[in-house]
Amino acid sequence: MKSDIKLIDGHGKRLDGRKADELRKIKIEAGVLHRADGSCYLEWGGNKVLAAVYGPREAIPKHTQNPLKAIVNARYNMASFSVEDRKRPGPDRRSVEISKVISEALERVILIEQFPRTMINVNIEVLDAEAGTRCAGLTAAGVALADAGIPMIDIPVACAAGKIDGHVVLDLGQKEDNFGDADLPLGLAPRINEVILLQMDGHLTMDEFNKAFELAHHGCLVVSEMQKKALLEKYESVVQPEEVVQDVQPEESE
Amino acid sequence: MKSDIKLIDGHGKRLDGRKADELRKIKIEAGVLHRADGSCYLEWGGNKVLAAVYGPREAIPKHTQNPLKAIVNARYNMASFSVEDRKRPGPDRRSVEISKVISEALERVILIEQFPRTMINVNIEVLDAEAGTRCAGLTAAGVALADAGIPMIDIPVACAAGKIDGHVVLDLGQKEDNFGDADLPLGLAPRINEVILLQMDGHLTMDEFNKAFELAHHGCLVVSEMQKKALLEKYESVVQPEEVVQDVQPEESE
Amino acid sequence: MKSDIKLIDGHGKRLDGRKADELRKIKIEAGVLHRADGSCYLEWGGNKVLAAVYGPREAIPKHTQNPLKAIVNARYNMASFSVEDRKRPGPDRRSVEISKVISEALERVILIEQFPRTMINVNIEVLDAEAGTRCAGLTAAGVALADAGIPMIDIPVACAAGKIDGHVVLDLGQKEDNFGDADLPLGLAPRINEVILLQMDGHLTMDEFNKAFELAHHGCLVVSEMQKKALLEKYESVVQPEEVVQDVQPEESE
Amino acid sequence: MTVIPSIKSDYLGKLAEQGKRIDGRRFDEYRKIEIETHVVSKAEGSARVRIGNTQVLAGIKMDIGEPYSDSPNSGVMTTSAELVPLASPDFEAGPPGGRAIELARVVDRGIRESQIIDVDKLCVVPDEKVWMVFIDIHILDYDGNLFDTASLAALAALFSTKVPMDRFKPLFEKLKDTCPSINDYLQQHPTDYPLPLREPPISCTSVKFNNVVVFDPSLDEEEIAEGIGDVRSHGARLTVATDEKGHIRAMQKGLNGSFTKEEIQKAIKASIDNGNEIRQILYKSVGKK
Amino acid sequence: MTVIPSIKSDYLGKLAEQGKRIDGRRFDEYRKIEIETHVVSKAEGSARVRIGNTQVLAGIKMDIGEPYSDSPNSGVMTTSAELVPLASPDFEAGPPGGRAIELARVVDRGIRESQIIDVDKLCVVPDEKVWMVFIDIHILDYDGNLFDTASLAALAALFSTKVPMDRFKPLFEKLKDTCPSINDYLQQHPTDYPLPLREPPISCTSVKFNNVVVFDPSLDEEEIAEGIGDVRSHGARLTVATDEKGHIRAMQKGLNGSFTKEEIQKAIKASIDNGNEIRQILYKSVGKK
Amino acid sequence: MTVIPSIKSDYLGKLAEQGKRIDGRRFDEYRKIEIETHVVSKAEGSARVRIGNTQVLAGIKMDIGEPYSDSPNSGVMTTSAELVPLASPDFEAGPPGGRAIELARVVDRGIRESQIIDVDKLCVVPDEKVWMVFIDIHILDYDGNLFDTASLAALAALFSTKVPMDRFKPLFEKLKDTCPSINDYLQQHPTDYPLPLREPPISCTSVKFNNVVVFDPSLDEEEIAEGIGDVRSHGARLTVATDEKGHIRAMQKGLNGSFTKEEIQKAIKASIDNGNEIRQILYKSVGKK
Repeated sequence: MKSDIKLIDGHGKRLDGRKADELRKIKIEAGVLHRADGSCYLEWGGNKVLAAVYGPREAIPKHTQNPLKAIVNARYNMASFSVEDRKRPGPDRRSVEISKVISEALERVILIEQFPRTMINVNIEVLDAEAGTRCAGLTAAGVALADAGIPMIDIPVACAAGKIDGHVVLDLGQKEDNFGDADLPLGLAPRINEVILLQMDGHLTMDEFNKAFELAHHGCLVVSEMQKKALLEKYESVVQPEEVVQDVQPEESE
Repeated sequence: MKSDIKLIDGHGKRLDGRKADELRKIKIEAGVLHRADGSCYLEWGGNKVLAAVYGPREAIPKHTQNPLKAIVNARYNMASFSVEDRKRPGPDRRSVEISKVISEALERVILIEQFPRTMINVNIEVLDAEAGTRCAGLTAAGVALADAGIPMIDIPVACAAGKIDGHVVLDLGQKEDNFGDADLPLGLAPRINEVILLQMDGHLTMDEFNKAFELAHHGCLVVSEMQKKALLEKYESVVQPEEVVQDVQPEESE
Repeated sequence: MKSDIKLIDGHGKRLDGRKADELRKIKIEAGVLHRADGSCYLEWGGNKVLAAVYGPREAIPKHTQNPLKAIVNARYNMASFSVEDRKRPGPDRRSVEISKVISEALERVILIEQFPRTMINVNIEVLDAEAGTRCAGLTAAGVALADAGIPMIDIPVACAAGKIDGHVVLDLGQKEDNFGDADLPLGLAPRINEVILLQMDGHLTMDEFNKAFELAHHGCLVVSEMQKKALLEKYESVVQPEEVVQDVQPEESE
Repeated sequence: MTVIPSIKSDYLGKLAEQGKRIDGRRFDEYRKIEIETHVVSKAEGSARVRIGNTQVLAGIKMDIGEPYSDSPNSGVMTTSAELVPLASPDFEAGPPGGRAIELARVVDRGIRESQIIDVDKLCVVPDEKVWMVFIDIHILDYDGNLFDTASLAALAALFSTKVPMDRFKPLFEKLKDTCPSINDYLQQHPTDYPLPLREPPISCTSVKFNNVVVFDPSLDEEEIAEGIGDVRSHGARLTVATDEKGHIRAMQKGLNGSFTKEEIQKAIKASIDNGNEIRQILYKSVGKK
Repeated sequence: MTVIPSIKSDYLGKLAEQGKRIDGRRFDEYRKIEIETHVVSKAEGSARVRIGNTQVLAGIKMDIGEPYSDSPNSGVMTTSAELVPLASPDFEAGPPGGRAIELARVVDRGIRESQIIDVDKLCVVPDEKVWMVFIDIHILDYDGNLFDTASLAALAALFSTKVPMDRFKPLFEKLKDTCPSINDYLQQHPTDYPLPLREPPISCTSVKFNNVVVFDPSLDEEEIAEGIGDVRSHGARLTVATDEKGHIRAMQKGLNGSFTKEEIQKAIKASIDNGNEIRQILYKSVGKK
Repeated sequence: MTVIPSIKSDYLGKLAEQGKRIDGRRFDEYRKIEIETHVVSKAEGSARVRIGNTQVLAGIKMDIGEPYSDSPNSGVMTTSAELVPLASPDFEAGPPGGRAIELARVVDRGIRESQIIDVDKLCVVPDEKVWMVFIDIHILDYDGNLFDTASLAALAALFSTKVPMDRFKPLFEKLKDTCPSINDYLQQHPTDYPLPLREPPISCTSVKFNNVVVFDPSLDEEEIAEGIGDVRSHGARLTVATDEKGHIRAMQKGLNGSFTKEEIQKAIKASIDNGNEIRQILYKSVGKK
């Protein structure tokens, strides 16, 4: 859908005042739910996302059990009231696809071979949606998994870049997504520096792709630090302050 | 939905000529189906209801089995042609809820701990509907369970009271239900005198509630006698007349 | 639905130029799919049908297993684009019924007692539809089963006769089916000469029925020869020519 | 499915070879048939039919809807069947399976293809509004031969049906604004009137087992024909609907056995004879002739 | 369902007999109630309610639709509840089961039967177009007493709801051609305005186990009442919605136990008292009174 | 899923380390591609595409429907994929699962986002009636690389599609009364005409296993990448659609492995090269250029 809206002005300023390489405002909170084994609340621009992890526990129904590893069931779900026109409850084709690519991305980082015959359920609820929910969801899932103490090689993180009015920019907002030229959501395992989620819609030259990839990659690293900070804050809130310093410093130096 | 219909006249007479504390005409017949383990046909005003009991038999699927007790699956179903505008076949939200509250009411009276790992299926079909089908259904289920010889602490029974034009009355008819002020269906275990089903919609003061409760409770006791009579008639029709007198008298004296 | 269309002219010639006892053009090819254990592609007039056989293999879910015999799951499915107005994907009531009668017909000829606890899946896809798809489907299934090497007492075959403008004719085309008087699809086990599928819609006198039955029976025998020829050609294409002659001659003399 | 002990199966098989049935009936003889109409007051028409212990309730509801584009002046009919778990421990709740769908479709074809309902007389506003007739089959008690019991219940219910002019008066009033041509229809039909029907074909079903063909099978006989627990059995079922002139109006073969041509011809003839008797029972119950 | 070790169950039971609860509350005392509104910007109204650790989010969406034929000038409301697996390991993804449906219907009746929403004021074009109000209940964290938390979240969300006149401007413009009478409505409502509401009844829930009745049950207490793992247990649940005048507006008994008349009367009285307190918390959070 | 014996998996892995594939292809080499159009006469367009033993049939049906409110003058397209059990013992009947949905959505985006179909030319009556294009993907034989085979089949089918003016004549005649503006459209398009299309991007898929990336994976290679039976395996899949100018139009990474940036860049380049070759095969088969 095209329109006459000008998405970026002569000074490289975007509709919401951001610069090309600027993220929307992000807030991450770990351990927000009582019942879940691990959880995360994340606000990313106008997106509000909750993630909750349950498991590992015995996989049911039994025929889904894998004798060699855990299965990871990520379930991305949008609340009926999270979008402009009310969404019917239950999964649609879009959420089934997103659940699949997020599950696959998480399987890359979780040490699934440590928990044969089990399942790890990762529930992602989008409460308020404003472009970029799959990146927000994967990022929240990463924090919730760490909060649940699930062993991982890396805390997964995601961020998108895209193209608007011919310019490559970081982290598209709603109108940029609706009326822009391309969107490139990128999921990263930051420590091993490998791509665990990648999709692209629109129109990019090779050069634009390289630039967008760099931007999104950079975005991932910035968000990754926020993830660690949120986990640290949760940790600090439950243990003695002096202990925290000792335990967490080495983690940060990585 | 409100209307100008006058539901009760100056002499306390209702649309169908009944007094405030008068039940609609009720007819109960036990053992009417060949295939079922126990069954009951019940007419209550314009309601026509069939109930059939199967079991106890091994619960399927297996994972539903409870090693300590039987599970009771009541299924309340309205025939497509039982209402003014044809109902789509299959369960709707209303029938799912009614099935649930009836199942729970029946579990209170059946000696479920005597039949671990089994299920007892109670099928209630509403063939003709005219207000009060859940009470008619629970009442018919009670007779069908007794006809099937399922051990119970009590034969469950139900009856509603309500409020029309500001008057508390027994056993609402169709128009009284549509245009009345409140409906209070009550399910009773009459021997232990405890409430096993209770719902209320509308508007009642505490005094009105007490009056309505008394009326419905009284209605339950009246219908309970009809249940026993129907079972007695079924019994008489299959055994020798002289035996009947001996066997059934003690039952009646309770 | 009636119309003014004249389906047969004074010389007994039908809309597409066929005589009363003439089949549409039929083309049968065996072993057309790589993945399936046996397969068949069949064109019958404007119908295009693919059949693929998988099995016998362990029946799942387990509770469907029969300890004494194989279960035969025929699945008749129409592609969305096979009909004038796009069909919604997935089974409708018509395809469920056709799947059932074809499954039952196949169970008659397959030596199901040789493969207890297994299932034999027969998938019939209608890619292009022009009246008579159930006969085309059963005929293709017969070839695919033989191609898969499933032991059978007979290769099943089917052909319809019908009545148009008061005349009994063989193998109705689309308009003959829409505007004709009766359709009689017949499935045959040709060697034992018994009827394994029979349906009839419309209006036939006893005499007309006898005549239609004879025509359809005759059609079955003609198509049966084409089935054997198609299997022979597949066989010839994979073995030495001299061997073929020896092996297949006795089969043909039956 | 209930498994009949093989001893019972063998016994019925042996009886059959001697030309006998366990309840003493002849091979082509029906159990007692009872028809009761107007059993559901909310329905436009209804009937409860018993054949032996098998009991089926059919109800008819009508509504105003839009015609199909290829028959703009004809009413529409739909048949559904529910094998509710009330009727048998083998019936499960849930959406209709293959068995319920085959039953509904065979009953439906018996009515549709024979054009029993005169759908051309169910047009309210040409091209726009027609009557829709919903035939709902509810199995209450299952002791064999659902096809015939359900077909007969549907017929009896149709014969008891009144087109509900009074119930739809508010809708008709509303339609007067947008479809003035409705006035013709309303003048012709000022009040409820009987559903316009033609002569009904009657369905008669037989099953084959141990090389005999028996009509109106009981549940025991059906289970033998279905080969429950017996791997060698190849039973078969045949339903034939015939009209007053002895013409064939619909046929359906079922189960995993087969018939010879001669068996089919014999079954057609017996269906005509039984059909004539059953038609009289139907006519009597609905006050026709 | 999580199985509470029977040792815990016994412990809670014994405490109850001594008139105590594990968290020190009185039998009729609620956990801390927190209400936050306007939590979802895409919704017309929203609220997050916490009762203890239980947390429910309710969102309101509105749309223009057609009225029911028997109330042509009234808006339409619908309530749905999802027990999403986020909130509990015992909740499964998939279409709502009996539990979610009962919850949605009890919340719905509490609002519908008490006529909290003044649906007569939600008519846009008489006979043609009305507002549809969708109440969606999303359980976020489950630690008992869903009925009260969900009902309260629905109420708070309704009180925070603005009728989205601006969002629907394009549709209204289009409707002007076909329904000129819409102009009256548009003149009265030039911009977003609060959803027209009446005074709300408040739902209060108690469960009975070991012959005591406790209000605002925690998950542990609910599981004992549900008799998880205990065959003899017959716990029962009672929800009573009462209004400012102390009148009863809705009741629902649940679980496989029973109540005496006296227990019910006592529960109604405690519901009125608790309801008055909760109503004040609600009013304060939504800036009413 | 079929479990490949680990001996085969090991063998393919070892071959890969030596730069070889079991069928002798280079890592970036496709199997033989065959395209046949006009294979289904009832469809508006159709094509059967074979890549090696994998075989996919795509059919196009068109209908007249209403536009979306946010694009009132544009046609509508929908893509569905069925993994029918005909094509593989691992495909199950039933509603589409995650795999079929991902396939349909990736094919759909490749067409939709590249704006291959000129939907602005599919408006019949502005604001009211537009053409709906249904792309249905039917997998017939599954031996790996469904994404490319299905995308190519969809493209070839679109290029063979004629807008069915003649078939819809009766509907158009009817619409003349209510939408006189349809006459413009009918004058411009008196008879069937080719679906208006732009230049098509081509999808090329590779999988990574044992640290090599191979294009057009066979089923064996896909199963190794999916890590069937091998816990340590983390294979990955990448689909890249590129256009004639070498621009990227869509990407989709799949499976539970990962790629480095360099691997992705290399895959894009190989996709452009392969895409150009495949585009020529497509053009030849549909008689373009």
